[in-house]
Amino acid sequence: MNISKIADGDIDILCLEGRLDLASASKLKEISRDIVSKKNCKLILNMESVDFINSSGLGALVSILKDTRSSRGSIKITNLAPYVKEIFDITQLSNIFDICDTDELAKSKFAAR
Amino acid sequence: MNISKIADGDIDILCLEGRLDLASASKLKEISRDIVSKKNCKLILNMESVDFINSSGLGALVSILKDTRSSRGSIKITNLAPYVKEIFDITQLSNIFDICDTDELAKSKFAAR
Amino acid sequence: MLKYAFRFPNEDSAFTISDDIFGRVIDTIDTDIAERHKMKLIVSELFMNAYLHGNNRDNSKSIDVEMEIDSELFVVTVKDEGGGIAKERFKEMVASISAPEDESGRGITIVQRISDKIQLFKDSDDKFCIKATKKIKKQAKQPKKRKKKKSLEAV
Amino acid sequence: MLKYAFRFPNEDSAFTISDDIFGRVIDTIDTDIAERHKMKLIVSELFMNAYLHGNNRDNSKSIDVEMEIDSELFVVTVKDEGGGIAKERFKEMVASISAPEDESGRGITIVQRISDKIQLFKDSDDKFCIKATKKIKKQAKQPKKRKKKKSLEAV
Ligand SMILES: Nc1ncnc2c1ncn2[C@@H]1O[C@H](COP(=O)(O)OP(=O)(O)O)[C@@H](O)[C@H]1O
Ligand SMILES: Nc1ncnc2c1ncn2[C@@H]1O[C@H](COP(=O)(O)OP(=O)(O)O)[C@@H](O)[C@H]1O
Repeated sequence: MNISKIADGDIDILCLEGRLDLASASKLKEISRDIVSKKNCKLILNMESVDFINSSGLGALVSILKDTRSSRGSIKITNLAPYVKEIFDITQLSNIFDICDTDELAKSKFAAR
Repeated sequence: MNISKIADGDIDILCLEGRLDLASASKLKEISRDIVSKKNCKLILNMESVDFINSSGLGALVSILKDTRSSRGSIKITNLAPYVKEIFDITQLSNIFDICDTDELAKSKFAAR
Repeated sequence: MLKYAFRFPNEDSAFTISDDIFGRVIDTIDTDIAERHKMKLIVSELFMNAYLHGNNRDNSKSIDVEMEIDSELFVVTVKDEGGGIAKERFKEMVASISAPEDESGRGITIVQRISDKIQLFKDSDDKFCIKATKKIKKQAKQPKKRKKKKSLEAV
Repeated sequence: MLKYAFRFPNEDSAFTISDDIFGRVIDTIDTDIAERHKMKLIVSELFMNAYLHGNNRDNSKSIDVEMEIDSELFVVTVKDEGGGIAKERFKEMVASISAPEDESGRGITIVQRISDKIQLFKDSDDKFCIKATKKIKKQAKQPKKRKKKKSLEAV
């Protein structure tokens, strides 16, 4: 998995590319650590280029979500391919993640808080 | 295998990229057909980006060599990775192919004919 | 019915490449990306469980993966050398979904929900087997037929 | 000693992905690119022969590929369901090199020259087996050790 990082004002965007599985889960958690430990962090995970996700990948996302919550931050997931979104639905994780179609939508939601 | 074609004066250069095996052998023969049927053709096969070759790939090269000969043309192979060159040596095909380090060298040899 | 049967050592380096290998096989199936993703996910979860739970990272053990494929069905059987899962426990696992905050425990439920049938059994060598069967959906709309040449273009 | 054992259907779609799959396994071996290319080449030639000659493109048949790997040896056995090669004929084949103008007939000679040992035999299921053994050269000069992280970077 490739992960690139963009800072946009007080929002951090991580663009994920490739497989989100056991091997990449730890990489993603490591890279997010600094961001999600900041108080009131705003994190966008752009998953447009994620072409595979399994339960370990979902586990990493849940772990990051919990970290954001404990620093009173907020996280949004964007640009999910329909077949990846389906796995969020099956596991009912769509209920706890804020999933937005685009980064723009996610940003406007952050702004409206 | 990706094959791209460059025309440089009366010299045609085919840049091969990827695996030269049974599947790509027919592709390469098809693409070379027009070039090698021209009288006195000068063909450079740049194999810098070939990372695998097997007996079917070698067979395709021999077939192209024979076609060039029958139209009184000439062919040079350039930029072989050492481990690919080794297979030419093992099969003694280094004896019948003109193998040059670079395209420039191949061109100057064509010019000197 | 095409049948692939792969035996991997229960080893880190094998685990690293396993999903990739299954993916290559599944990519030959003529269906859409969503269906293929589901098949890859089934094998990925079952293999990971065999590696981590069944064989408990013991690298003297091995994992067998059989994939049977025809135009309508995808059947995968993953075998490990561990004690298996009791049927009662399995029933409980698939009856409920993990709590949202759980970081693990979703593998089996996912497999159960995207498969049409799951069977647990021991084979004649006393290996623990999980067999998942999934109907393959026909592609909703086919992109313009590309006629022959397909294999050439894929070169 | 890591042991992989793969069974493929003798089918076009399986042939298309086979080299790729063997390549994934061979890429896990800690040696240089030239050595890995030779191992890939051995398996590629033997698999192609099993597919085309041994099983004669009959897609009801299957091909078995076993790879045994340790730090010093690479041993591959390819099995098909055909009549095999007579030992005398085999000896003749490897004794000479193809004429330069031949477009085929180089597979076995290549395998013989880059392997340290080749054995032909029938297994207990009467399958025709070719087993090639190759010593793995230690890397001549190692690029600066990258320490741990390697697996992470490869993600
Ligand atoms: N092949 C197996 N052998 C033994 N136990 C297993 C096997 N697969 C799964 N299990 C058990 O079922 C549990 C749930 O598995 P799963 O839903 O994949 O979640 P996770 O692997 O994250 O725990 C595992 O924790 C393990 O105890
Ligand atoms: N697995 C096999 N079963 C039966 N015959 C084989 C097998 N492998 C090779 N042969 C025979 O050996 C010959 C030489 O094989 P090879 O050197 O690979 O060249 P090619 O495949 O180009 O003919 C083949 O033409 C075939 O007759």
